[in-house]
Amino acid sequence: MSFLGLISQLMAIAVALLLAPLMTGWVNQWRARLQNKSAPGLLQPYRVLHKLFIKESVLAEHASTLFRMTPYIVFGCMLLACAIVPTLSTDLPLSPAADAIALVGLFALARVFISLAAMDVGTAFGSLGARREMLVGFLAEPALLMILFCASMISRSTSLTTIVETLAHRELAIYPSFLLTGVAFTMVSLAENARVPVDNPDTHLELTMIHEAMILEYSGRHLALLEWAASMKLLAFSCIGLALFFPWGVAEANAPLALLLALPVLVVKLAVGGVLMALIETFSAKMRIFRVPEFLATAFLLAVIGLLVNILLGVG
Amino acid sequence: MNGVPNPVAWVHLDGALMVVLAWVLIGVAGVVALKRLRFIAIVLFPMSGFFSLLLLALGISAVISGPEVAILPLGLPQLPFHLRLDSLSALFLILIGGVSAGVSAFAAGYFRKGEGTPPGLICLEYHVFLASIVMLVLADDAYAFMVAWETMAFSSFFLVMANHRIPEIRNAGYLYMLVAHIGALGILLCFGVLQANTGDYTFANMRAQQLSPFWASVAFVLAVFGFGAKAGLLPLHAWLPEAHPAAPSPFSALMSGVMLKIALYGVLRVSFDLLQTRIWWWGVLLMAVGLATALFGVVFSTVQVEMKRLLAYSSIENVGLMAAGFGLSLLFSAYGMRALSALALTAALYHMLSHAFFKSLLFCSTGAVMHATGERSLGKLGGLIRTMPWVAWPTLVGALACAGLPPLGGFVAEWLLLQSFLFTTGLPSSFLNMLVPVLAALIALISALSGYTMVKYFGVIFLGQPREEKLAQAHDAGTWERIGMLWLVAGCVLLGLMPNQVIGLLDPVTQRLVGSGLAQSLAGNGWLLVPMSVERASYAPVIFLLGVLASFGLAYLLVRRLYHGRTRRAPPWDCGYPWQTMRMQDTAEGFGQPIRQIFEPMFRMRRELPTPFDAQPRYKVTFEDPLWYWLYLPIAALVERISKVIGLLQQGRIAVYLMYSFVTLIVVLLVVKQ
Amino acid sequence: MQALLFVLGIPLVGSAVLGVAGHRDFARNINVAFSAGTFLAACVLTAQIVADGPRLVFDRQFFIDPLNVFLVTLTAFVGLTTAIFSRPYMRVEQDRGKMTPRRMRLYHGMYQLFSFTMLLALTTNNLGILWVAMEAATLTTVLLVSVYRTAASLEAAWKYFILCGVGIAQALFGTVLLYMAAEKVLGPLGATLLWTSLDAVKGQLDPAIVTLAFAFLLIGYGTKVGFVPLHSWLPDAHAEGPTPVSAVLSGLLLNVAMYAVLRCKVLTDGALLRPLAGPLMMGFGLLSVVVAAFFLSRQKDVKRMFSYSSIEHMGLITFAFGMGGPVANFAGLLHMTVHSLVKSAIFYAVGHATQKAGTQIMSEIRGLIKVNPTVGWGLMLGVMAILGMPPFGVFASEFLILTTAMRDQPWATPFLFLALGVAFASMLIRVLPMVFGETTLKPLAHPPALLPVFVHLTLALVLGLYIPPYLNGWYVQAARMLGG
Amino acid sequence: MNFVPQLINLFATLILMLSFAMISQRRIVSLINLFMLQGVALVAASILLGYATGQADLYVSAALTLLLKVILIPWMLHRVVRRLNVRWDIETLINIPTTMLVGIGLVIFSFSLALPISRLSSSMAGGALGIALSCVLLSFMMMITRSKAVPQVIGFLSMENGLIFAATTVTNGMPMIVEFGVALDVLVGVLILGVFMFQIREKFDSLDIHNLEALKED
Repeated sequence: MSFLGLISQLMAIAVALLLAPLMTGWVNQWRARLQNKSAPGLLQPYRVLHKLFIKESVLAEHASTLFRMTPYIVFGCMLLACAIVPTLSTDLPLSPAADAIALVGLFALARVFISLAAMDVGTAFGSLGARREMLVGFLAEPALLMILFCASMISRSTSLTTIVETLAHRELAIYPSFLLTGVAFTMVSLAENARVPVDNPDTHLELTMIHEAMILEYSGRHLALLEWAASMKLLAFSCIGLALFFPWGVAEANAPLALLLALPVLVVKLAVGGVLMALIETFSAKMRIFRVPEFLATAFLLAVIGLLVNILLGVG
Repeated sequence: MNGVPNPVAWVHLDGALMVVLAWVLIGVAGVVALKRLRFIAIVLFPMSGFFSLLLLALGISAVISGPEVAILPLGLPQLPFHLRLDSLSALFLILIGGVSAGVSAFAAGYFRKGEGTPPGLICLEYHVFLASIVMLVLADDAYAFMVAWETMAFSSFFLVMANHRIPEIRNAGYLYMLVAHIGALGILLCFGVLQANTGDYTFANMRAQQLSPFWASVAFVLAVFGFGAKAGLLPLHAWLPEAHPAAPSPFSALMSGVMLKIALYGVLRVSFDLLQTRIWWWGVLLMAVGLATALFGVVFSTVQVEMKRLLAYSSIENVGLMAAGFGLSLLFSAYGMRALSALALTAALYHMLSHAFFKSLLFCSTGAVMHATGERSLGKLGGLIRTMPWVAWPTLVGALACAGLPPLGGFVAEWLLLQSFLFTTGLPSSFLNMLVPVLAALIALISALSGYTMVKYFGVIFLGQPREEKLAQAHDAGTWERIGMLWLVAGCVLLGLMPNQVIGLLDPVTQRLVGSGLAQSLAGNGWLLVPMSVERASYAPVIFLLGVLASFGLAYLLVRRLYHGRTRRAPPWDCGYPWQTMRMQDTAEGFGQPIRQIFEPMFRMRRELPTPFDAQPRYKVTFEDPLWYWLYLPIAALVERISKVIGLLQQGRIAVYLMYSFVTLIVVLLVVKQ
Repeated sequence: MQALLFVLGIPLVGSAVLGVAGHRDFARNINVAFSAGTFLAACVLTAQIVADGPRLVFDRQFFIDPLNVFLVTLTAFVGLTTAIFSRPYMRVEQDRGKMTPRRMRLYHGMYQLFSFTMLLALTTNNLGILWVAMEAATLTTVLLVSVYRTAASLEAAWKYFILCGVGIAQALFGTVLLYMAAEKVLGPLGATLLWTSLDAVKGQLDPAIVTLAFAFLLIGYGTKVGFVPLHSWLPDAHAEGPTPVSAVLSGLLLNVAMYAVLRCKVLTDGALLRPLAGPLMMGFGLLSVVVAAFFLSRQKDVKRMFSYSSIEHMGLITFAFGMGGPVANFAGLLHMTVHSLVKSAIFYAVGHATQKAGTQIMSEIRGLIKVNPTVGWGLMLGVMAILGMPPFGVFASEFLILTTAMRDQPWATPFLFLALGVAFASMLIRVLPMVFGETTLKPLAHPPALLPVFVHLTLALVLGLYIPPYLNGWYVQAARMLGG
Repeated sequence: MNFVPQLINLFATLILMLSFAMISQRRIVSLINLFMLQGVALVAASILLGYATGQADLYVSAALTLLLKVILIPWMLHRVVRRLNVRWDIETLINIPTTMLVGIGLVIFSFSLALPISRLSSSMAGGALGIALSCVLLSFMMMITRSKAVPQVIGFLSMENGLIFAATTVTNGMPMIVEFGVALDVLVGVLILGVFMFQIREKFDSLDIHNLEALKED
């Protein structure tokens, strides 16, 4: 791996770490605006994290080691995910370590651990949240996998960097499959990031909560890490979406200028994406928990159909 | 294939036979010391574990070295036992040795008083079982194969019946034995086809035969039927969820970890080695059956409320996945696409190895839990991670591997499998081209569901608060049990972290079976697992793990450095809800409920909903395997009816009997008159 | 050729002696002693035959060749073990008052006479004498079956007598026809009923007559083998007699009858150009296997069940010989051997079990393994063996038969598959609760003789894993003699 | 003297007629007598044949038959009937005319079987084979249709007659030793049957076969 590769890799990680809370803040701000609330500041998430880190963390008296490990593991998984998703550049030394399938596996790993941690304390809410999270997961994972496969059918590869390069370099052809997979991806990423209409990120004490129900027992630095991980997950998903559907502007190997240029491009794209997400969250209502499987099954089917369309139209 | 073996290294085969002999002797020793539990536990089982290690070593070195043959002066006079140790058998020796080493060590600590059958007898059956499996893998003629096969069946049958006081266990044993025997008959007929009227039952001769497509297909279908019955493929799976829970846990581990694989070994042996022709629809058939089995198994395992049944159904699922892999490989090789065929085969074999390790690990852990708590129903467990950490943490590893999560063994297999299902474009038939990638979606769904199952399994048993008071003083696993489980854990982790080395072992097998392998594409990639080319797909578990661990560590250190590590213990908050009781946790049934709703058509369900005016309302739901009602019971009823009719022949009237003789005489005379 | 003299003489003398003194206590041991003597003589005879080939003795009236000499040894051996088994068994029966001294005398005398008739039938060269011996065997066993004098045993014996008598009569008619056919070749004064001389000229026998003759012979001796439409006597006779008698009936008598059928088959195959004996035997065999399997599934009486399993196995053997060819014939002979070993072993175990339980109803026999583990395991292993579980010898022959049939007579394999499956299911589901689980039984006054059970099972086991060369020599020669 | 064969055929026909008569006969006592007559005819036939062929052993077998079938067995049967007084009429399972019709069918069938063979017969009375065969079949049918023990036994014995007749006429008699063996078996068999009849009688106090239907598949 080249020196430049190392640089871009480190930059990707740094961007993920720093930009993620900003992204969350941005989305929250927009949503508040669209709902005619007075919006929190853009940097609010940083303040929250800082405050949580300062606070001491209160553990349930019989919480096991697993419970304490989980935040770090989840944080680690998400960081790695952000590191292998081509955000700024496709010249990532880490990316051969994990391709699309491994990326999905990575998310699954994090999910499993957080659900286990939720069950660890043994509260009603925790186990309920864990079950729902797994329910969402077992439908969202294959759907995401299918979406990625759809792209990799085109690029004849499951390695993310290759996918992005081929997609970025192809002459501007219309892939009807991308219409289907795009919709599917949006649905999946809403579900994965615990957003309306599947889950509501900023409510407690709702019988329908999922993500919040799982992290109820966390506090202090553990909570901070989980929140940070969540925002990194959001960032990772947005970057995947951008990489799949708007792969332009991502730097190639040994192109330092492009690398410098890539950052602002990314920020712009993310900003737009965030606004869109806020729009969706505003315009759609949270659905009953029993509807969620149908919602996700639809996403899964859309992705599969997309795959079929790919094959039918003889792509790749 | 079956060229002249090099006389230099015949040591492997002899070594394997020595291990067999040793096991038999250990078994006999067990019978001699029939009731002396301590002796059997502390001396015999560890000894056999040692021999397992020997077998493992032999297998590893035999994979690379060429085939070895030998002839034992046993069996039928025209047909002594032919033995042959080729790469395929060697691979299975590795599997048997590796798993049984751990399980035997675990068993040394496991067996207590009051297992029904005296420990010495169990020891005998256990070791006869192991020995017969090794013989089976080494067998090179139909007779030796069948003898070993049926010996395996009936030693395992007695082990399943070990606790025969309980009627359910007797029924389970009966069902198991019956299905096994029906399958064996199928295999017998399959060999009957393969020997093609030459009266020569050696595999060498069978390889030499050129069967017509019709007979070849008959043989293949019979093989899938016969071996599938043992492997638990649909629709002959019914015995599996009954027999696995019935057996003592170490043996359930062996059944699920080794025996099911041995059945698949039979499929491999017949369809990839003995049959020279390959027809594309064989692959499709195998894939269809496999995936159907896998989906069925995983859906049923999510809704189980009993530890071992849950694991048993999950075994069905994994076997289905392996069968699907074999089917795909068969399909490719029928079209002469060697590289892809090798990829699919490697994936299936890899899954086989890792499943052997993590599933036997999980079964061992259930055994430990049952010993500690006396409970086998998930609804009465919970919170054991605090009282028995030595069981909980290994189980966690096993569960993660079973859920197919990186960086463990299960994921590598799943990854390879998905790769092979993904890159099928270029099959001559466009229909298949479309079909296969969609099947990849099914596989993704299945593995995600197995993740669901594993979270339920581990979470309900080990996490949360104990659902019964007595769980508080559950004792942890003993020394031997720990050793056994740790060995299996090591297996799972190594399979996860060193795929290239393992595939290096698998390469000779795929070379032999489909004439290609992954080794050359792996060469020079160091830690990077690259089935085809780096651009196409790559995966490096070690880097992956290091990445996660590094960020884990960094986060930990930084948080501690920049801020502090203060923690305070307090009662759980739970949204400030004051009256927390253990009953408020989600139950196993509750965990299965969403899946039950989504896949409702797959179950045969009966619900009792309470009316609003019930004094003490109760909600009861029972669900069963529909195949039981669509297949097994009708067959039984049919046999019953026929035998009733035939029974009418014999009503005790001597005049009628004389009439039979008379009519028979007349008929025979008429026949010969022509 | 004194060995033969002893083989036939010892049981004859024995029957005389025991007919007089059979009610004394020492009679049991004398019985064993005579059987042992017979067995020794048989071994000597075998050794001589193996040493220097088949031979004719006593002015060609007796003919010993590999085919019958191995059956002779088998008969003598099972006769011996059964005698050993019947010592404690019959004593218990006597204690329970089911056997009076008179009946004991009858029993012992007839036991020896029965083995004499069987040995005679096996060794004689004269088809007429063969018939006479078979009929005599029927008569002796009729008396043995009815020895309890209960209503059921009388009924069984009556049916046995009438049905087998009628059947055997057909065989006599067939013999007459053969004689007629032979006379035209050998002339009125030729040794026309001697099997060897018939065998020598079988090529020239008139096909029409031989065809008719074989039809009658098959029906006749087939009745005693227990081919299905003719089998009706068999379960009754097996179930109602004393257990040792059941053991020798299904262990030995069926074999002897089968032997007679085989001798006739050889002649017929030689005389006819078209295949007649083969298809007929395959048909009867298959029918027996299938029907017996379905009968098995509705049995309540343990001895009845195992007698049906005898029918099933005889059918399998018949099918094998019907297929013909070296492999199938070999398999048939092997199956005859192991079946008689295993089935008699099972009957020994069952005998003890029924005595413990005081009933033959299976649903009332429970948990043998708890009261008497050895009997329990004996029964369990025996049943496993008879169901064709390796490494017992039954499996070896079933293996050969099925695999050969698969390419030789594919049409038959579905039926065999079905029948074997049904038989397995039906017997296992009955036997498991008898052996395992909680028990209802009480221990016995006299310790059971378990030696025979395990000796037989061990032999069957050995035959499944390793067939000694000289035994194999017999089989191969015999199979060759049976031709294809 | 070429009318000897005709005489033999005459006796053969007599035997056939007698077995038809037995089928149609309802009374046990006269059934026994008919059986005796059949024996007499058999004896006469074999003596004639012996006289014609000049084979001594035919006389011996004739003597055996006389002793057994004409004197001993009928006497025993009469005795049994008297002792157990079962001299009443027999109801048959199938009514007599039907039986006769079936019997005629059987005769035709057995002739059609025997004809191609009997012309090959070396003996002068080869034609008798068909008759012997039909005797066997007729007595077989008689055993089927009679529901009492004694008539069954008589049917069994007359079947034996048919066999002996076949042996005598078709092949000029079997070897002596076989003849003796057969005779011995028949004798012992009858003895045993006699004993059984007494025992059955004392168990079921009737000789009706319907009592012997306990052992069956239910």
